[in-house]
Parts: sequence; structure tokens; C-alpha cells
Amino acid sequence: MEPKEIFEKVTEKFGGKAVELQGEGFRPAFVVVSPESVREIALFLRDDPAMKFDSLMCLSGVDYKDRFAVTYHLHSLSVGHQIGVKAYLPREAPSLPSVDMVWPAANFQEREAFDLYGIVFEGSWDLRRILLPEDWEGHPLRKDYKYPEFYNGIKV
Amino acid sequence: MMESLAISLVNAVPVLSGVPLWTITLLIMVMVAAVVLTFALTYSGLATYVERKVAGDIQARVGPNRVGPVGILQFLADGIKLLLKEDIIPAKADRFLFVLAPYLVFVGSFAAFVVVPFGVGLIASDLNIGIYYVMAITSLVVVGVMLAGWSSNNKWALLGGMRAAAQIVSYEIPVGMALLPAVLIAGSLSLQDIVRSQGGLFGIFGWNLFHNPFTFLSFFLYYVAALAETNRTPFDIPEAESELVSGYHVEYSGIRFAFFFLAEYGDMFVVSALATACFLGGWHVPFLDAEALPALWGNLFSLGVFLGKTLSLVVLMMWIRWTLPRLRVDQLMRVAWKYLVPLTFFNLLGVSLWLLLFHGKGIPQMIASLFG
Amino acid sequence: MGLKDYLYDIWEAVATTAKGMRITARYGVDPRETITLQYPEERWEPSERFRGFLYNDIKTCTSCTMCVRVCPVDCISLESVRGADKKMVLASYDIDIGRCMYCGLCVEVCPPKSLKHTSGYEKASVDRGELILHFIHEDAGEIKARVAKQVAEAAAKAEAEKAKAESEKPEAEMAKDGDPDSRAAQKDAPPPAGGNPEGGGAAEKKPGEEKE
Amino acid sequence: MKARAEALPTQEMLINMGPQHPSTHGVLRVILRTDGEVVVNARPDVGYLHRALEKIGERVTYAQYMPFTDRLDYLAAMNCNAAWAWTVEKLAGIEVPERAEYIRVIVCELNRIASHLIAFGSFTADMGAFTPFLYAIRERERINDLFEDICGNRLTYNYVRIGGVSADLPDRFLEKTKEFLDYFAPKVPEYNNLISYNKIFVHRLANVAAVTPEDAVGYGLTGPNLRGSGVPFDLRKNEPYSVYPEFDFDVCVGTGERGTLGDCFDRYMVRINEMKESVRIVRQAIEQIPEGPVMAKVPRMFKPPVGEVYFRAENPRGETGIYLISDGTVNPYRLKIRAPSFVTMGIFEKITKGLMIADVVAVIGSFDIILPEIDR
Repeated sequence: MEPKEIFEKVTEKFGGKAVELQGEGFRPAFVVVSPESVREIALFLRDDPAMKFDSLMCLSGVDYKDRFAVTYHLHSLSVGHQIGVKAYLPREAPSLPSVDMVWPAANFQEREAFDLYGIVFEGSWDLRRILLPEDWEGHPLRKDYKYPEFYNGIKV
Repeated sequence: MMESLAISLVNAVPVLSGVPLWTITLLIMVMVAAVVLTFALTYSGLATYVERKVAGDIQARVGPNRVGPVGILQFLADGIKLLLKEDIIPAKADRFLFVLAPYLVFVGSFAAFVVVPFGVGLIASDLNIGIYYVMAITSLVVVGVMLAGWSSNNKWALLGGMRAAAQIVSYEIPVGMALLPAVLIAGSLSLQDIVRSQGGLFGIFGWNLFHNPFTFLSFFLYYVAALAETNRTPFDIPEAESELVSGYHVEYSGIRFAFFFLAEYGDMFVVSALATACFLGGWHVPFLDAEALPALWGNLFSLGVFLGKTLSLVVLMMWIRWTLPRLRVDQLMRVAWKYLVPLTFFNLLGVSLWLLLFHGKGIPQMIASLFG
Repeated sequence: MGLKDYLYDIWEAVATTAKGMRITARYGVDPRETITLQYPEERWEPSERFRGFLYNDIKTCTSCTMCVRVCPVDCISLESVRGADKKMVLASYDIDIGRCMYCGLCVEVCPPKSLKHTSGYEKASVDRGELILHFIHEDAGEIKARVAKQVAEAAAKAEAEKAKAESEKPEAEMAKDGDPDSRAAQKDAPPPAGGNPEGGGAAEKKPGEEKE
Repeated sequence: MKARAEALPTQEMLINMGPQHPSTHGVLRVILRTDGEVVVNARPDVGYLHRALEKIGERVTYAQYMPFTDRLDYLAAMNCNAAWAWTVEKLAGIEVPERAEYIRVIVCELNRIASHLIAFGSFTADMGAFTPFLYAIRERERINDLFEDICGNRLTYNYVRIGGVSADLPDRFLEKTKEFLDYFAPKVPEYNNLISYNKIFVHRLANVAAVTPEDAVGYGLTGPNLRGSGVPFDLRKNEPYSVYPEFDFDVCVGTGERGTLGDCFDRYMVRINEMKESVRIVRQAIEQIPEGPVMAKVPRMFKPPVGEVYFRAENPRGETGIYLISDGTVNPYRLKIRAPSFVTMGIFEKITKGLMIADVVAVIGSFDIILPEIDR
């Protein structure tokens, strides 16, 4: 299915919660959705017989300087099409619902986004730091991250 | 036996008649023990070298080749290295048991050398309960291993110790059962007697291995169970390098570690020697009766034959080790209780019935009697 | 599990083990299968494109800093000053091979192909400082001072000649640097390289020719 | 019974497996909660090798990032190189000469063989048989020799470039590769005889940690791990990139031949069979490789257009996806690497429940994880 059709279907179902379609320059194209409805749309995309996006390829956080975003790259093994889903978040206290009950693969990648961007995934079954130590301060992949001089008294 | 030796010594050398008999007996005992221990240690050291060389050959490598010609002195270098290494005792270990454990293992393994019938008359102590003694004394090893695992205060070591206990306790049964046919045939528990019972008939056909189909099977069952007894691959789960890091001796270093190491190779020798004595005819070879040879030559010849057979079995163990993967702990138990134990019992029954039906005659004897 | 399966299990275990042992035995007894090289005595020939330690032929190096810029791990450090002939003169060229990851990007971009991978791969040291390869053994400060002096002299000479005769081509002073392809006429003297503590005041030093 | 249980209280053990452990394939740490030998819960703790490769990516240029991709999955550095190159080429729309694509496929498939050899070898070593490991290393050395001829390094190749490859094939490379393939092809059946079908080995793996196809897809398993669960999905076939459509090869899937579908044995056999398929691909590529240039024209100050692209390539450990955001400058704006091993670790906790400690080792080995890729 073409991204446009997918976008239309999502808009049909969820109305204004699907904000726009980012097509030009984006491969795969992104359906931009409002962050609070991510889980519903994810469920819809997974279970709709025409979509069947059963596999979450990649989940990543992005820092667009003025705002954050979480992107989901979905793929359907049975239908064989791809789509990206993107949710923009404010820089202050970014949070959105977790999709790990939709695709279990999301858990580790959400933890990574939480670890490196500080994006909180509400309702995640296990949201801890994953790559960095538990007591690390800050979220390094943010564009405004300042490199620490010391970590637990050890010079970095 | 020592006492009779002492008496004959006193008779031969009149100067000693003033010395109390027990002193001479004790001296002889110490000397014999020293000889056996020296042999055992030298063998263990060389066995480590051979093991590495076998591994190297099998793995398309060279193996140790730097110390001495073709690396033969590698074991000395290793020994010196282990002696000089720091002796680490973990802070929260049970110090007494931690120190005791390697000695128990070492003693358990090397005390069994006492009854090994190296050759005609070459036996440190011909106990009339030889096999029984070996089974009992090698079980001491498991106590040492368990203590080592427990006292190290390390969970991996504990798991290794527990595994070892379960394993050795389970495998004692098939080992004992698999050895019994030899005892039945010889009618004695003394290893010397068992070896003697396999003479005659051009040497090779007198061996218990070819006595009847059941003893033939018995040998292999014994060998498999003995592999497990010595914690060798595929049954090396108490050490299980890739799972338990090193199992029960993970916290040991230096000379204490060396004790475990030597004991393992000592064990290998003991079980192979038992297999040789019970199934492969000990020092008997075709066409040559060692006991008929002149005294010293006969002794040396029989020693050579016995060592040759035993060491081939040891090398076979190494060969198996470098071929096979390792069993899991539950599979190990399954092998013992579902396969080895029933089969050894079946074998024992078979051998007993055979002996009963054919009046103790083996197949080669029957064939021989057919031809007159 | 029937008796047949039971016996088949045993048979399979024995048979597969025997199969495996036959293979290991073949390797065990066949000496041709040994593939180990006895390293310090026997050595294997690195291939033509082998990326070993870097070597910079500083005679041909033009101090263009391409290598410094392309290096992903910043293991090359280079200091250069502008010489009297407006060419860059290397003051120091160091490669930290403890940091270098032998990716070869610097060699690829080097315009005069002066930077090369050698076939060297053996260097153990107990001190990290030994892992820094210096390609210029002279002290960087000295070179800078010397070059600054040359520059100052050249400038002074140019000034003087300019004042003396407008028509004459100032080519004589260029040959002094020993550079055959030195450019012609320079209008104004280049400024002394920054960071040189002595600046142009090192006039008492003799103008040296050695570049290395 | 109850009174006895009270008299003999038992406790769960909390065991720390790793980060230094012989068979966690690096610095993986697994926090085991066991009841004796039986694992109650095994929680992976990753990140001991975190080198911030994604952050570094925002600092260096597109071309400079190539050596860092070597360090992602160092056992398949060529594949990672090529994945990065393909991503950037997709972003910038660079046409790569056909010869370069063929060379990439050859080196990628050779590297796949090398990587699977290590997977096979280290897995058998985990299972207690050390000899196959050395045989595998021996074969891999020959691949390394080939790679050394071609690019000069034996582990971190940095051979592929954006727009092609760094240098054309050296003389006699194709012949040497053919010689290697002729040497290697009979080795795979030998491995099978030596260990794959060994009774003990089969028993250690069969029915252990079976992953159902639904779980495999849901948890994002990819590559041999996904195919081991019987899902015939291979990016080289299903989402072809480069010149893979030119080649005839089969997608190996697990069949549950010695136990349940998707168990450790199936995953292991998929890798063994894939080595054979890779040999086939390389043979075809050697036959078909055209002459021509190996590098497209890429400006030195390479600035791709603004855009976001997600590209995934079939690497030995699964699909390596690279999500690349460009803001039109010389440096990537955001670079996310979807490492197959990292995603695979998500299912670890679920499938190790109720196994034995020895099986945990088998599971780690059968997933063929590699830590630098997990931790990045």
C-alpha cells in the first residue's frame, strides 16, 4: 500500500490525530501523528487487515533542536510494505505512550531512546537506562548536551 | 606383604638383624610410597604435556614446542610457574576447608595408585579388596570437590561442587557394576588376581574383554562411566569452562590449583589402569608370558605392557575430549540412570548367567576346547 | 520410548561420536594439516596493500593538512609555518599510532602521496609516549624560529631591493632557500607564523638549510 | 511435606553472569536468578561497550564515518561498511558503478561466511567442543587473507566507500577466491559430520529456547534468528538491494528437524546452510562480474540533500538498519543504527525462563549476538 493511502486510512479512522504526511525527501514516508494517540494508531496499523504492520523495524528518538520526535519504522512481512510514523514532542518533559505491548521489539529501543534522549514512554513494562550507567546524568544524544567533566569523581 | 619383604631382607642382610622389624617395614613402605608418588607426579606432569600436544595435533596446531626439545619440558615450566604464583584465598572463604579441599582431592586420587598392578609383582600393596578400595578411595575426591565448591564462597564454584557431587555419586554405581563381571570371572577382588585370571590362550583371548559378549559391552560401559567419574569431556560439567567459568576450582590459584589439576590426570590414570587390569588383561600380551621370564626382565616387561595399555586409554580419553561437546546436567543424569545403570545391571545379569550356564568358560576357551 | 528407540538412541550416540572422532583423528595424525606459523622465526608476508604504520615522507609533504582534517580520530598532528617562499614549512608532524585505527583515509586523500602505509605492525611499548611517531626530529620551536628569521630576512631584503631598484626582478633571494621551484616576485613579506614566541626577533640565528 | 519444606528452606540464587564470562561473547552481563540449576529469570544488562557511535556520527563527515562502521559488528565489517554506503547513496541518489556493486556483494558474502564461521565456532566452543572453533578460525583466516589482499586490513576493513569501493580488486583476487571456495565447500559437510549431527550436540540444542514465528516477528528478530523460526524472510530476496536480484540462491529456514521449530538447533543449522548459499552467490558473482570503474564521482566535500532515509541490509546477524537524517551539511544530523543483536536481546528474558544455566549459554550462542553492535 502506498504511504498516501495509509495516511488517508489513518486520517479516516483517527481524524485530526494524524497530522500530516511527510513524503518528499523521506524514505519511507512518515505519517506524523499526535503523540498521545501513538498507541491507538500503532494498534490499528498492526491489526488492520489491509495494513498488517507486524514488525517494528526501528524506533528512534530525534532531536530537531526546537522539538523532539520519536520515529517508528514499520514493515509488514505479510503484505510487504513500509511506512514511517513520527510523533513530535515538546522539548520540555517529552513523553508519549509506549508501544511495547503492540510490538514487544519496542521495549529495548524505547529504553534506548529514554536513555539517550530522556523521552519517557508511559506504560512501558520496563523503562530503565540501558546503554549508560544507571546514575549517568543527562541524555547524551540531545543536541544541547554538555559533556561532563567527571563521572562519580573519575575524570572522563 | 611389606612385612614378608622386610623379613626376607633381614634374612638376606644379616647386619640388619639387630634393627627392629617394624622399622625396616616402615622404611620399605615409605620407599615404596615415594616411588609410587614420584611415578604418579611425573606421569601427571607428562600427561598434561601430552594432552596439550594431542589437542594441538587434533586442532591443526602444534601445541607446546618451546621449552626443551619438542616442548617436552613444558610441564616443568608450568609446574614452576604454578609454584611461584600467588596463592590467593578469597577474603570471605572458609579458610580451613578451602585449604583442606585440594589435599583431599589429591590424596583421593593418588592413594588409588597403591593397588594398581603395574606388573608382575609390581604392586605397592596387593590388597585383597583392591577394586573395592579403589572405588572407596576415589570417592574421597568428591568430598574434596564439594568442599572446594562450598568453601570458595563463589556461586559458580558452589554450582560446580554440587554438580560434581551429583555426578560422581550417580556414576559410582555404573562404574562399580561394570567392574563386577571381571570380579565374577576372577573370583577375587584383588587386582593382581584379576589380571592373573586373564592369562593363557595366547594372551589376547584370555582377556576379559573377549570372554563373552557381556564383558565386551561391560568394558565400554565402564569406560563411559569412568570418563564421567574423572570429570572429562563430555562429562566435564563440574568444571564446564564455558558455563561455570571453571566450576569448583574457579577461586584456586597457584599450587592449590595444581593439586586439582594433577588429581584430574591421576584419576584418568587410575580409571584407565582399572580398565586395563579388569578387561584388557593387565600385563598379558600374546605369545609372551611375563611371569615365565627371568625376574627383573619379567617385571620390566610387564610394567611396559601395562603402561602401554593404560596410557593408550588415557590418550583415547584426550581424543574424546577434543572431539565431543559437553552434556547438560540433566542429560548427564539421564545418561547415568536411564542408560548406564540399567545396562550395567543387565550386563551383570548376563555375565552371571553365562558363568552359570557355561561353567565359567569364555567363548575363546570354548573354541579352544573344540579344537582340542 | 520403546526398546527400539532406546537402542537406536545408543547406536546413534556411538555412531555420531565415532564419525566425529574419525575426523579429529585424521587431523591429529596428518602433519600437513598443521597451519601454525612459528611467529618470531617464521613470518608471513603482508600483502601489498597492507595497512601498517603510517609513514610520512616529509620531503614531499606539502603541509596541506588534508590528512589532519580527514582523520576521524585526530591522531595526526601537524604544525607548519609559512616560509619565505610562501610555501608551508613543516615544524612538526606526529602520528599517534596508539590512537590510529589504520583506516587509510589519510593516505587516500594525501595530494602529493607523501603519506603511506608501511608493512610494519610490530611495536610494543610500556609507555604511551613511545607510540607517537615523530617524523621531524628537530624541535618545532627551532624550526619556527629559523623560518621566521628567513622570512624576516627575505622581507627585509625585498624591502631593500624594492627601495633600491624598482625594475630589477627580486629572484636572487629566492634561490637562497634552496627550493628550485620557488615562486617569483613576492610583494610583501608573509607575516610570521602565530604562536611563535620569538617572533621575528631571532635575528642572531644563522639561516639553516636543513629541513629535516 | 510442608513441615519438611519449612525445615529445609531453599533460596533463589542471584548470579552475575558476566560482563567477564567465557561465553557471553564479549561483555554482556546477564543477571541470573536461579533455583539451583534452573533459571527463574535472566535479565540482560548491556552497555558495557558503549562508545557513543551515534553521537560520533554527528561530529564526523559521511566519509569519515566509514571506519566507525567497522567497529559496529567487527566480525562482519564489510557488511556494515556496505550498509553505510548504501544508506548514504540512497539518501543522495548516487549511482554506483556496477563493478563496484559486484565487488561489494563478493566481499559481503565472503564476510558473511567468515562471520557465520565464528558463530559456528564460538557456539560449539560454548557447548564444550573446542576443536571446531579452531577449524572455523582456520577457514576464516583464509578469508582474512583475501581481505588483506583487497584492502590491507584483516579485521576492520574500511574498504567500501560512498559511491563505490576504495580500490579495484587486486590481481588474481578472483582466482584466489575461487580456490578458497573450492577448499571451503567440502568443509561444511565435514563440520556437520564432526559436530552438527553429533548426538550430544543435537540434544543440547534441540527443543531449547524455541521461538515461535509470531514471537520472532513481534520481537523484531531478523536474519538467521528469524529464519530459524521458519519465517522465510531475507532482505536479499524480499527487498532486494544492490545486485542481489542477479543471483540465484535459496533462503534457508529452520524446519524443526530435530525438535521444535525455532529452537537453538534450527538457528544453528540456518547459519550452516547459509554458508553454502553464500558460496553459491560468490561463485555466481565471480562469473558475472563486469569490467569498469569502481568509484562513482562523489565530491570531496560531500553534502547530501536534506532528507531522512531508512535503509536496511541483510547482515550476518540480521538486518542492520540505518536511519539517517541529513540537514544538508557535511555531517549527518542524526544517525540511528538499528543493530540486529541489540533488538534480538529484547527476547532474551522471555525465552530463557525455566531453562538451565547451560541453556542460557546455548541461547546466547544461538542468537550469535555481538556486543559492539549491541552497545554501539
